[in-house]
Amino acid sequence: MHKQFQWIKERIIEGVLFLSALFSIFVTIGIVAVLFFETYEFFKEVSIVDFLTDTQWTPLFDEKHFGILPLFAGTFLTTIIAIAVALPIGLISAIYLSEYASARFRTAVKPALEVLAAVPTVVYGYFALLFVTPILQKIIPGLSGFNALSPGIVMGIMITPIVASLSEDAMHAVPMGLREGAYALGATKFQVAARVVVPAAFSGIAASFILGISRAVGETMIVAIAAGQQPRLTLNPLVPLETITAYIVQVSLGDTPTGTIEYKTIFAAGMSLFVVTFVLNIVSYWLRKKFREVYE
Amino acid sequence: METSFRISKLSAYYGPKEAVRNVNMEISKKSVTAVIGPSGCGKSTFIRCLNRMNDLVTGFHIKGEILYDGKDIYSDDSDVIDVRRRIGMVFQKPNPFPKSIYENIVYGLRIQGINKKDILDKTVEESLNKAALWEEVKDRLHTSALQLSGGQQQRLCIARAIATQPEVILFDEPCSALDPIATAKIEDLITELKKEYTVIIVTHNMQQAARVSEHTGFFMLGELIEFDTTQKIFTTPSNKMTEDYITGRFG
Amino acid sequence: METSFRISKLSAYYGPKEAVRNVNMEISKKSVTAVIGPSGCGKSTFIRCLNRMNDLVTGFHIKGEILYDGKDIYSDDSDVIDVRRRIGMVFQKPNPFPKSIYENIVYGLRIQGINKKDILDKTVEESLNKAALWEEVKDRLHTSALQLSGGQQQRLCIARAIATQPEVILFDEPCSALDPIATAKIEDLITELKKEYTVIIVTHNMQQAARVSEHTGFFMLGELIEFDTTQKIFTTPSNKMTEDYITGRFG
Amino acid sequence: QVIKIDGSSTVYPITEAVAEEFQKAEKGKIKVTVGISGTGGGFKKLCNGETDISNASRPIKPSEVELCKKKGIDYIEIPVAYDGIAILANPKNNWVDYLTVKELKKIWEPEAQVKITKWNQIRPTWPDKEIHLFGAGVDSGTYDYFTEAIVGKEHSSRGDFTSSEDDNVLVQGIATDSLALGFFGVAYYEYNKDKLKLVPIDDQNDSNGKGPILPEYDNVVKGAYQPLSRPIFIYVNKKSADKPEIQRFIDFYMKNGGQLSKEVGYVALPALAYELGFKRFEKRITGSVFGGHGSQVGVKIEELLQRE
Amino acid sequence: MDRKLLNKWIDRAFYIIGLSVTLIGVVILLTLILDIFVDGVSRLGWQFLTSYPSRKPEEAGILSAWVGTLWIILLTGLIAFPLGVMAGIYLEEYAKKTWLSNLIEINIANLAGVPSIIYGLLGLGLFVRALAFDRSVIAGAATLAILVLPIIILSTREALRAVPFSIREASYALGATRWQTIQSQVLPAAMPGILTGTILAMSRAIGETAPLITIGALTYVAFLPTSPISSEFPYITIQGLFDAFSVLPIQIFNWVSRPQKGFFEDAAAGIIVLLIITFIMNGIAVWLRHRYQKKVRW
Ligand SMILES: Nc1ncnc2c1ncn2[C@@H]1O[C@H](COP(=O)(O)OP(=O)(O)OP(=O)(O)O)[C@@H](O)[C@H]1O
Ligand SMILES: Nc1ncnc2c1ncn2[C@@H]1O[C@H](COP(=O)(O)OP(=O)(O)OP(=O)(O)O)[C@@H](O)[C@H]1O
Ligand SMILES: [Mg+2]
Ligand SMILES: [Mg+2]
Repeated sequence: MHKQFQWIKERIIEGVLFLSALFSIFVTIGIVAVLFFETYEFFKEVSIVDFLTDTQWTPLFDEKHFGILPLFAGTFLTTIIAIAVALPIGLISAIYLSEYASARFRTAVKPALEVLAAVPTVVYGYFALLFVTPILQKIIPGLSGFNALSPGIVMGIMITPIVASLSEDAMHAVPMGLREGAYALGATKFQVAARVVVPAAFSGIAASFILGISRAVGETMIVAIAAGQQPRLTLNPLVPLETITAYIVQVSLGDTPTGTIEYKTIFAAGMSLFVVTFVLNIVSYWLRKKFREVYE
Repeated sequence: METSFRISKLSAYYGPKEAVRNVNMEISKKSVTAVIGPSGCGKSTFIRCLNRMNDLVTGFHIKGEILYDGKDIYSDDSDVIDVRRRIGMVFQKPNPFPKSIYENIVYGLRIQGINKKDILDKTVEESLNKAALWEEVKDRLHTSALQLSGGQQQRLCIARAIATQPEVILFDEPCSALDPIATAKIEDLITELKKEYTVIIVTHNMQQAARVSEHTGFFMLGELIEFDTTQKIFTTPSNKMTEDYITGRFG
Repeated sequence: METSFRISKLSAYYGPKEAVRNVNMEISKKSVTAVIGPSGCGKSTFIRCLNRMNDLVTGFHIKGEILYDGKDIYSDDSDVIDVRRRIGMVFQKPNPFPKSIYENIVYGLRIQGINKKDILDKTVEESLNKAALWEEVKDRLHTSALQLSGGQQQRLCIARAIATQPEVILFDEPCSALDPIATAKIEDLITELKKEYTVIIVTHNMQQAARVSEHTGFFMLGELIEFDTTQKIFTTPSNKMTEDYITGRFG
Repeated sequence: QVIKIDGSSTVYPITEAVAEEFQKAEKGKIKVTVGISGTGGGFKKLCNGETDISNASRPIKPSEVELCKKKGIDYIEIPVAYDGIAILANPKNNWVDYLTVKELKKIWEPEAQVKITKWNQIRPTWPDKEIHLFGAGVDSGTYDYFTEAIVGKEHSSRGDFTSSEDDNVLVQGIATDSLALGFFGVAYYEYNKDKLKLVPIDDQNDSNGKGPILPEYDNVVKGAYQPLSRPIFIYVNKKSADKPEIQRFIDFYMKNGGQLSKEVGYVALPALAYELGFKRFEKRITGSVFGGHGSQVGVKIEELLQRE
Repeated sequence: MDRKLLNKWIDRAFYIIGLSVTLIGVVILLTLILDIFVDGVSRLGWQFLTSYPSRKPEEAGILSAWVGTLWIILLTGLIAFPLGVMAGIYLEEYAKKTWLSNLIEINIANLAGVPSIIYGLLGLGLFVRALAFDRSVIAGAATLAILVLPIIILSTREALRAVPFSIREASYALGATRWQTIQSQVLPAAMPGILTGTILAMSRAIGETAPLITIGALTYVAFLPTSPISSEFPYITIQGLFDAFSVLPIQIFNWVSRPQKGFFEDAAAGIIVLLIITFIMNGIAVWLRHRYQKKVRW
């Protein structure tokens, strides 16, 4: 009787857990459904070829062009800058905290880093515009007041704690025995970290990178404030540009009449962003699977 | 015989807890020294002092002095990396890196900047041969070391330690996960090694100590009760406790 | 003597890799059966089939049949939880839970819904006593089990397995991390246990097999080469390979 | 009892001020919430029946009229203040004395893109230096109205200027760039006078004031600051209008809106306009006086209201 | 010999680089906070915490905003934490390699990368409109909960994966069921990691502006959600879930885009309060982590 009960309990728990996991599928269906309807309407009016190949994005102007490329370029550029800042700094900090720092230092610094992630991004936006941009302008003459560089760097600073903290967790979980094995061969701390701990913690580190990158792709307020709002097909980080997300808030907050083609652009833009992150994530998912090293 | 380690008044602490107390000992070069004693008596702690492995444990500290080749390995100008490179170690629990068998072996060389393929290949074969593992793994050198059985893993760790040709090799119960055949091979290997290297081996197997070592130290409750030639320890120990332990009379 | 396990045509696979091949064996109740053989021969794999421990390894599957008390433990209506509760296990590497010593021991009871403090206290003391660990840890029952030495940890695991009073206890090289004194105690304990329990022990120590077991099975390369009374195996083995192994002649 | 208001960020400060005073006057018995989701977003919510009142920085447009009709929502349009659009330069700029509407058009029309890049292209006497343009976000009512008033067609302008929905960002941009020229809501000038230089505008139509004119209170009210001042509105859901709390709120708004809009940096309508507005509400006159076609330039609000 | 020196030099250099890089992060944080502090400290005070928003910067306060933030964050945690941990457990401990579990896994990895603003669009379409929650506390919390859910799931899985398999073996061998093993051994051992991930996720949620703007969180709210504890029977009410709310980031965002200087100070003071809430949250988490951790290092 007790066993019967236990069996049923186990099944129920498994069922509930399964439903929780399945819930994520519903979320995705929800997102796709919400985006799809308006996007469908959008593509009734705008050819998908124009959308993908036109090099201008001017839906809010009188002469309308619906080429998503400039927005992609903006997103791509700011993201690249952000991860160029965040990945090295995050990984180095993580290695330092996990392998070099004293336990006391780690327990003091880690929460401090985590607070960095909590500062509202609006604040970072103004930090980029009013603090970082003027400094950069002194270093780089001809840097426009709005540009990709400054918000890119600040975004990098913002996602660094995510990368650092999660990577540090993964490294912390690597068994002590592995480190001992390497130290006993005369490895320096750095060699232990770089050649044993980091590879052993690779899956966790990769996960933190992916989270960081996707945050950069999806970051909105910083670029909306500090990058300017000029869709531009360029990879020059010194001029104003616009990202997909910045465009979406711009219209969400703006005066565009609902139901018009201009309004539907945000769903088309949102859908493209979704598709791109989807593809990116699937690629990184497989990469992660491939490189993952299991240890006990 | 030349002296390798000269240990004086060594005490070792985990925070406030004393794990090794006031040990004095002299270890000869190119010989095998065994360390025996009941579980928890501080054997591992002691041997890990010799290559400063315990530096990694927070709160750990020692008192006393350990001279290696006449130099204090705990002095400020002693280089811990160098100490560990010259004094290799094999652990109680096998700890292969989550990499291929090949990469496990060559790790010690790579960190010294040696990357020539022919040298590495040669080292891998030699070390695995010495560790009596070559035959079993030669077809799968590039598969993960984690798929080996416990015994195979331990032999791999031994091969890894040999690969860098240290001056001293510390073994912390290297055979506790091995079957008798592999154990015999390792014992042969140790006998072979002492021609060139100084070997210190912690073991719970008294027969093993008797078979391979020239000198034996008997530890109990953190203290070195008796240290003498193996022959003397196993035939005419001067201390009652040693005798009781050897003959399996106490515990 | 009554039969506990009746194993027929058992083969075990890790994915495509065959680790145990076509084993037939009958294990008696309330006796000690030893499994010996060189490293990597499939001893662990075999013993882990007996309590379906390998169910946890993805890609693992068996062919053949294992009857316990006349019932196929791999049949659909067999309850794996129940199988494991009745067939306890102690592993090669000590694996204490990252909890206090006390909580380690009583875990098996707690999951059965037993939470009465006096029963738990009693069980803890009894089990630790049987595992020859009580004296060493009785003052620190509520400190973390991870702070014990390797040998102490393994004895804790044995105590933990005993605490739930299973019908069978599987030991996978339980003494490989223990010193001779503790080993002797465990051996005594095993002899004690067989009055009530069926014991199956994997060991690389042939003396141990000879000392504690009634029956011994010799494995090589996944196959059961010979299975007979311990006396017969160690005095007049019928298979040449067994003899060579016993006498330390091959490898 | 909650009055739900949403819509334009331009109208927000006024409605917020009214809501604040109203709740004080009602001693918290009636709750008011005000959101910012843009004029477009506000209309969407109003037409969905999600809000009682919508703030709008421009009159309702055809697609929104359609939407409301589909959902069976009628609305009452009430103007609440003027928003002047200021033309600004950096204080270091010592050559710009005024700009004519024609010159502004030359600078901002789509054809100017890439071509008009130097100050001396506007007036030969001005220096041969680059001109850096800043403007309100292209999705704002300010931009809508500016293009309509200057270029003659809504959303028709060059694209190579720096825009932001957040006028503080523009203030920052113009204040640090000596070659800057830009436009945004006059309220932002009011609070940043020390950092900016206000440029008078001459529409070369003497009937509403001669010569260059600054967007000062009197000029806007008189209709002299043309064509760069526009009325801003609230739209009330007709169904909500029957609720007593909404009636009290609108009554309060019309009585105090003028004073409060001045306080938050806008230009109040003439007193008559508020009276007429309240009458419209009382009579439940629905629809837009602009015929549902969006912004019109140069209209006097009282005249429009009296048409009914 | 050269090589040895080089290695040592690299090691030293890395120590310094690592320390300075880590400190740079801290220094930037401090600069940012100091800058904000200087701007906002004059506005901080009892009046600021207990007043509703106002058109006059010196009278404005953040009462509705901080209470709203607290509501939202608690509710988000209540929804997302159990759901995320349960999903993580399922995927790591139960799921067999089927197409469905693969799909779920890829899907979650993907959701973690979906920009927050898209969750805003979803929240608007699903919670505000379809489920007619309107712009209530529950709509906001549900939106943020699904936003942080994937992060919690992912960090739960990472933390579970770090628990050695031998611990599970030990438990199963004692006849524990899968759930017992998870509940009493695996989960406690993984808890520090799970909590770290959750805190990071919640820290993210607390400062999130864009999705709440999209679902139309309100800016001017001069009242609080109904308290869950009431003086009348049955003493507990969930009415508050359906009340309108504002949150700190939205209030801050509104203030920084106002022309008056005074609102900049209000915004800075609001940020300080937001940071303090985060500090407290992190403090609780560090304490929890500490309680669980007990020197678990295998
Ligand atoms: N990291 C540590 N922190 C605190 N105490 C420790 C630590 N490691 C070991 N000890 C304690 O120090 C004493 C000596 O331990 P040590 O591991 O050196 O024993 P040992 O002789 O190697 O035992 P075994 O044969 O079981 O491996 C034991 O009482 C042990 O509990
Ligand atoms: N999880 C696994 N996946 C794949 N192969 C495995 C796995 N576990 C063990 N093996 C292989 O199966 C064979 C038998 O391994 P097993 O661990 O049973 O040997 P053993 O007799 O217990 O050895 P030892 O005495 O070293 O513990 C070995 O060749 C080993 O490499
Ligand atoms: Mg030891
Ligand atoms: Mg085994």
